[in-house]
Amino acid sequence: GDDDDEETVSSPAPAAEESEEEMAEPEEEMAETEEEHSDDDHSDHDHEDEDHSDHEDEATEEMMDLPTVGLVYDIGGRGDQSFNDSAAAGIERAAAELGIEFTEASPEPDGSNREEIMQLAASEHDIVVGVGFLYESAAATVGPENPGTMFGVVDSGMLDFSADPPAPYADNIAGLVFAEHEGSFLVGAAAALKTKTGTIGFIGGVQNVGGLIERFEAGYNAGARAVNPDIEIIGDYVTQAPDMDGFNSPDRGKEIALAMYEEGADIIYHAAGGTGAGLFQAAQEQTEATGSKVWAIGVDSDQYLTADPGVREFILTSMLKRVDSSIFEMIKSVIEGTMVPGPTAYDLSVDGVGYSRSGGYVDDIVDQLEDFRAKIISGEIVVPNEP
Amino acid sequence: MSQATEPDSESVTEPETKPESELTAASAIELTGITKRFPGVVANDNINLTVAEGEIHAICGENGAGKSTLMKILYGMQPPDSGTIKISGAVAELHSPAQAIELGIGMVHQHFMLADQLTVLENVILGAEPTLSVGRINFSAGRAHLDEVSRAYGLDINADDYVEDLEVGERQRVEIIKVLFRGAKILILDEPTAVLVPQEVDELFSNIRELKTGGTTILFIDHKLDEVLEIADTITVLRQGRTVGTVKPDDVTARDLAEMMIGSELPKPDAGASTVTDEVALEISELRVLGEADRPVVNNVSLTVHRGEIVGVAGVEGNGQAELVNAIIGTTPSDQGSIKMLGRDITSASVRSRRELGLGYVPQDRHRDGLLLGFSLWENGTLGHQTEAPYSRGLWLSRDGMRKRAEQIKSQFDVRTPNIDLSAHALSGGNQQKLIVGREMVADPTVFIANHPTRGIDVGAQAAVWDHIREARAKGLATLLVSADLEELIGLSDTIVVMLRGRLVARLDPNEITPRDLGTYMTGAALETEETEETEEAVASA
Amino acid sequence: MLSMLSMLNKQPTWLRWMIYAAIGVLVLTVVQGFDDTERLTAVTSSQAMLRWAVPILLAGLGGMFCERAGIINIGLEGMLVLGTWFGAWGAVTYGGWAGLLIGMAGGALGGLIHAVATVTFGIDQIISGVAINVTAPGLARFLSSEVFINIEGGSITQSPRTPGQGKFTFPFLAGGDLFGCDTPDILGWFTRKDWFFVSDLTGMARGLVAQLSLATMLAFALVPFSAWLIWRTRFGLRLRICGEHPVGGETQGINIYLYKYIAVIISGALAGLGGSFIASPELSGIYLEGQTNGRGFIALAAVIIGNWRPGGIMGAALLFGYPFGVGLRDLDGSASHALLLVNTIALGAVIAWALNRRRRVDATLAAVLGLGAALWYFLSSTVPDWWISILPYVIVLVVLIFFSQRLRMPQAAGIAYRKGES
Amino acid sequence: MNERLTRRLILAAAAPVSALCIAVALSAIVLLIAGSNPITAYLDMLEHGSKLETQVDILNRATPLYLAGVAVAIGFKMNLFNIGVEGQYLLAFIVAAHLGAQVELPQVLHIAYVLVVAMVIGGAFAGVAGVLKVTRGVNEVISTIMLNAVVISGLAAWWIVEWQAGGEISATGGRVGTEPIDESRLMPDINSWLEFFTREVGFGKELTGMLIVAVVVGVFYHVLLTRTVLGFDLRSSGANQHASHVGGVSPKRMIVIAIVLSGVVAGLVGMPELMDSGYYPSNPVSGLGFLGIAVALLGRNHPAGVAVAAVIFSFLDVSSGILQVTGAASREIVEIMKGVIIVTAVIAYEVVRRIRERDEAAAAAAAMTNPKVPSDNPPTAAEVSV
Ligand SMILES: Nc1ncnc2c1ncn2[C@@H]1O[C@H](COP(=O)(O)OP(=O)(O)OP(=O)(O)O)[C@@H](O)[C@H]1O
Ligand SMILES: Nc1ncnc2c1ncn2[C@@H]1O[C@H](COP(=O)(O)OP(=O)(O)OP(=O)(O)O)[C@@H](O)[C@H]1O
Ligand SMILES: [Mg+2]
Ligand SMILES: [Mg+2]
Repeated sequence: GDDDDEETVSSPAPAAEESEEEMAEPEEEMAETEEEHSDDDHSDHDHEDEDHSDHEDEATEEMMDLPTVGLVYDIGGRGDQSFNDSAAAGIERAAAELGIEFTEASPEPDGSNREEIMQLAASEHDIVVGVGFLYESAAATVGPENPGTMFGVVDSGMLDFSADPPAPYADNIAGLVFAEHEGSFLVGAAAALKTKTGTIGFIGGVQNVGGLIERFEAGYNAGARAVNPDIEIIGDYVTQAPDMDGFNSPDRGKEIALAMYEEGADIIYHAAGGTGAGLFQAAQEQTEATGSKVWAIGVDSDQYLTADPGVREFILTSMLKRVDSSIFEMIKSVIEGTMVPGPTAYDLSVDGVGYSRSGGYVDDIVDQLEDFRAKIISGEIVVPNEP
Repeated sequence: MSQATEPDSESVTEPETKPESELTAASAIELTGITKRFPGVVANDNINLTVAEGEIHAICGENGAGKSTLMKILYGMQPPDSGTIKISGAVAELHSPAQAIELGIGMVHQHFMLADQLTVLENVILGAEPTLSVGRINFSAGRAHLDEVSRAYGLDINADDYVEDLEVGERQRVEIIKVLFRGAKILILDEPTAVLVPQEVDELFSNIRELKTGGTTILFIDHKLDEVLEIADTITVLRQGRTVGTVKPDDVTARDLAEMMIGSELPKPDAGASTVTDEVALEISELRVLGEADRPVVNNVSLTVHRGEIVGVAGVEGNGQAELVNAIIGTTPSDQGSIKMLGRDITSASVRSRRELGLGYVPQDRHRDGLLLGFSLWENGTLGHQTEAPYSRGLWLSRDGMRKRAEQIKSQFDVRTPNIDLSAHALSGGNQQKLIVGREMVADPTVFIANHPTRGIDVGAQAAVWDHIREARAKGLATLLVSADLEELIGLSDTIVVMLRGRLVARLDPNEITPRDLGTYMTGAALETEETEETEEAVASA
Repeated sequence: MLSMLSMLNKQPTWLRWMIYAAIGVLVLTVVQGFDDTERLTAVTSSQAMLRWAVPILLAGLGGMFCERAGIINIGLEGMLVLGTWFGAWGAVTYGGWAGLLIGMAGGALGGLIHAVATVTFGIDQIISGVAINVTAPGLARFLSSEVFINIEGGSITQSPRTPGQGKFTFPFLAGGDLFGCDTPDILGWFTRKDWFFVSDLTGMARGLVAQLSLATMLAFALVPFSAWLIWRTRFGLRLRICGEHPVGGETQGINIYLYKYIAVIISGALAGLGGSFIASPELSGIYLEGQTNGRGFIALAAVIIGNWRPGGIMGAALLFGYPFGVGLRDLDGSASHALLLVNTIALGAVIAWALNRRRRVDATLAAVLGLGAALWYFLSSTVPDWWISILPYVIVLVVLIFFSQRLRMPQAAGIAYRKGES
Repeated sequence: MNERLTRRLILAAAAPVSALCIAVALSAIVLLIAGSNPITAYLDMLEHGSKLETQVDILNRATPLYLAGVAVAIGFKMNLFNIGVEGQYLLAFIVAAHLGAQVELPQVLHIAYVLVVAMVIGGAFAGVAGVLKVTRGVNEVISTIMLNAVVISGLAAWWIVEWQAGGEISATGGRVGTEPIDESRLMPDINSWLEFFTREVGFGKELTGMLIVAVVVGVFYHVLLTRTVLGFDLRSSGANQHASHVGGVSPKRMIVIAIVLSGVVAGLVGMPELMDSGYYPSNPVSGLGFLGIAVALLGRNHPAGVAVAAVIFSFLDVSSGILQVTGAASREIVEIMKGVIIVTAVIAYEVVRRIRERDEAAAAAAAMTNPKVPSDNPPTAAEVSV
């Protein structure tokens, strides 16, 4: 039972591409975790139930019995082959399996109208999911104004730190947070296990955006060092906040990656969004130029499946961040009346993060990786979330 | 490369009814019923003009008579509203200069059409470039042809100089070479003498005669009547867009021509009795101004202007007059020496403080230095005096004061405009100039710098400007008059100084000098013949 | 020293610049020794310099053609964006070379719009350029939503991977093939010797001739070609008159509108080529929204620093590309730290130049800046990341501070021209 | 009314009206191509725009746009192209946020203090470009582009780390930035001003108090330009530097004054965000400086025109939300509409300008041929229409 279970979790294909049979399993699995989860936060539970029934009454006036969902993306919207697309996969799975209806929207390129589109979505829908922590302040404002609507924000705990102790902003706002450092730990370990040169690299998109990308780096470094304390890790960021070009510069990503490969790194992990395309290309070019194979590690979704076919063979693994599952679960919890305000952590233990096995390049080290996984879940290993 | 007229074109000439002209040769140009309207003006009104092959045909008329417009039509730059053009007998539909050039027409424009940052050669060959394969310019062929042309007509020029380094006379030569380079059979010269000194005019005329000998037909625009009488074979006079008549120079006097042009005699500048006082208003001593590459463009100039005096500054353009004026008004810093106004040292004062002290200025280029073309007339009437009453109080503008002053300028200086809210670019050149003179005069200046104050304006406006300067002089205004119009200089000035290569080289009495003599001083010819000591003396006394 | 300089001045221009370049490499060699880095003169550094210079060079050449014809082109950035989109689409659909062509066509479309607005309608050139910059990203996104979304691997923000144009290694110099036979890698041989300076020089030179992408070669070949076109041909002369004195050109029978149109369209096409280069595997390998990163504006600066001359623009593009490329590859910050000392030395040269011309203000300014850089260099062992990011911009700014007054813009640039209104 | 005045009024209205119509029509075509129904889309936009809450959104967005537009316009008035508003406002924003959190003053004083800091920083930083231009001849377009990079990738990137608020906030992701200024010291919203005229504003929308500051800036700009000697100097120097210099106005002084004033206003652009959130986040709303250029151009640098342009842009931005939510059209259409509006407006203004110039020339020429024309006697229709 155990082995089986873990097998499916550690290499799940993205929901959008899953066939019917494959889909069934993770769903069952997720249902379990959700139960555990609800137990943890039992105190808030009753509260939530009341709210939820209110909302259902309203909802029935407008539509049949299922809620409608407004998904508001981060800048750029659907089609980034990463974060936003993962969210899209989640909502589509919810539509397919739960039968909900949804609309999508994305803000202006300068991100100036997040609050407005969230409000609009709220006035049209029963559930609103904001993709990206930048929706935190928008949800904190819009949420209390729309008590009949349930809100979820990806990547933000939705806790008000000005309260003492910090408390959820409102009863109808949930935060979906991920333990990226834990997932990164595993791919870091994989890199350390697979490296031939003893040198690996990390490319972050933008530094100092709320310590977000640093969390990936911290986990990755810890994972690699857990395997080999003397391992050489070259880390670099493309830009520093407030210059957000770092998520959008495959050209710069490639240049940095090439430099790292030349410095002797043979595996590079990126947490840089669209910039990652440059890393994959650099891996291909470097391999072709020198004849010795170098690797890249993807992020967020299983990039072996989303990247261009030409570079797939260089993608060792990807750090999975199951935005899709989290959104699916959040919607499901609303329907079931079990939504929890404040942060819900999607960590290794609930397969909110993980690593992919597509391509089969890490099959030989799965045992070691699973071992680390177990230790992290059990608490034996505590992964740092700051470098 | 050169588009000579068709060899058989002469034979094509149809025997047509030729109105006033008694032709001896086939007509090179025949314009019939040319009409051209601009908003509010009929620039050319049913003009008929016939020019015989190989003659020098002068066109006269006061400013705005429609001369340039007619020539631009002939050159294809502006389409006529109606009328036909025949070149060598064949009807020509001209939509662009390219077509006119193809028919063997060349034109030297009233204003220079030269690119400063290109070489003489590049300017000349443009549009008729001798080329090798794939559009490569054959520069050596071009240079050879240019040299040939310049030698043939005695137009001395260095093909590889940049135009920005040339003097006015040289530029004029480049303009003519440009046309000759293409082997034009018909040459239009629009006021080519405006910027030349008499000696240069002589040289130009000998070139023109030579061209005529070579069989070129020449259309020559000028309103200096003695020049016209000297060079032309036939003269056509335009007035308000209409042909007044066509005459032979031998049959008329300058006075006749003037009457044809304006219906009355041409006004002459005349200063009247001297009003010079002993009070020094402007005192310049040992002034030096540096130009590009730290070259002194004004060198050791000392000059005094008394109240009630008009000091004329003569000089070929580019000899430092502009810089001297700029140094006096304060837009160019002076390197050495001092400038004093009413005893106050203003050498390093700001333009504004000089103006507040009572410095009035009429610039040479009214569009560049005199006006805010897109602004209303009442705002233009304020420019330069905005810190003074009644235009403003402290930091605040007084729109009332501004408008009242503008109305005053309008009526007192006869600025012809329907209202003072019009923008300045709507006015004609002469009215713009009257506005500027008025603006400076109503402020009651103590020192007045008039830089070519009547350039390019019609006789009526010219006479008005002269009157205003004279009136102010009588009231004790000290005036420094810089002009290229030697009649004007001699007529108005109490004293004339001559500037050459940045120095004052002569001080002359206007009552005893002719324009021609003045020209010899301006070109430096007089200095070569005269004794050096004499010159030194003259400078010392200046 | 001075006699050496005057001797230098007697050499032909190309040789003089070669000597300057060698002196530059010597400085880099010496300086990098102190910081224990080899990045400054690495083969890969000169390759990176080229890569990063190309889009700026191309857009800059585009800007030059436009301004030489009297039209200011603030819209270069928008035309670059169009180039990235069309270039990527063309490359994905029809292959690498077609991508360059289609990218050029896309940029030329932007140029055409600019030409219609400024030449035909006489609209303020800045306004038209800004409008193009505002519209181009929206259009690109709109097109993506119509086209890329339906291609596998594409989405509303990005295209699938683009194919490239191939690479070339010079025979003998860098050991490329000649008719299928291997040739000796002469520069490589020197480089491997690790001789002081010589190996650095050959290493940098080798970077310019080994594994050179054909698109890069094309871009640099456009420099002498543009110079030839501008200075030596009938077309060039007529184009220049449009920027210097259009009315004068008109009176000599030149169809000014035609040449202005051609120039602005060429300008767009070159910017479009630059854009497709950004989307080509040399740099990004995909179209990605926002990937031009403001290079169009840098190109505007390059036009000015390059004094509206192709060679100058190339120099400006390299001046920007070098610190940018090196900065990106400088993972530990040591190379950027060393560049501080290079800057100090360069400012020292400026001081010498200024004193020689008795320009005391310039000398003082250079001394202050140089001293600042030197102090920073000696008081620190590494530089912060943000400094690496802005170094190229700072260098451009400093160059402008010293040499702006020597620049000369086409006289009629920016002024609307209307036929027959003289 | 006399004929001439009527014609002038028609001309004045012709440009914006025709531009708007053409832009609407062109956008409809684009919408059709994209497979959307333009009527539905426009109706959605209008219906949405007519709601009070939406109007609050529009004004909130228009406020920084307007400030940016005025900042750019001040430069344009002096013939300066200040592309650096972007860098100026971001720098002013971060410094004002940091210094604002260092002290605790009574609310009104605190607000004033923060605004003054922002204006001083914006002005000083813009002044760098001005000084470089007048002393070293550095083209301000290029220097401000470079200085933008220096701020965005350099100074702000450095200081956001130096001045970062306590770590516990960042640990869960989300809010990171400078130390927040306490809400009691920030500018309050002015919903009550609005509610006085209508009903209560819902959905927690807050009309930014900076709107008042923006209005004050607009009035100040207008009065400065049209009623003061300095304004006359600025405008004349911008229109014709040579003539103005001869008239006693030093172009160099005007360049520095204009660009500093531009920077002072630019410094305020980030203030609506600061007054709302109280801190400088790691990803502040950016790009306002560039949008400001478009807004200034569309508004023809006129204080009221810029306001209209800011509201139009803001309306379009806000509409992008409703179009997506109702599914009437995609967001891209809004960007295309912006471009189309700029181009058509500019062409329309140019055409009208030419007609007006021709009218004026005709009037002047009429006065020439008949000097007895009294000033208030309008030319006949025959003279005017050509
Ligand atoms: N390019 C132009 N566009 C429109 N109108 C023009 C243009 N050039 C001249 N005008 C009009 O022609 C009239 C006279 O202009 P111009 O300066 O050529 O007159 P002018 O003949 O030199 O007059 P004056 O005799 O007063 O010097 C003015 O009313 C002006 O509005
Ligand atoms: N482009 C134009 N637009 C409007 N009016 C014009 C234009 N060009 C000339 N005019 C008008 O046509 C009339 C004739 O002008 P033109 O330039 O032909 O005079 P001109 O005889 O050459 O005068 P000048 O001696 O000053 O050169 C003038 O009144 C002028 O106002
Ligand atoms: Mg005239
Ligand atoms: Mg004329």
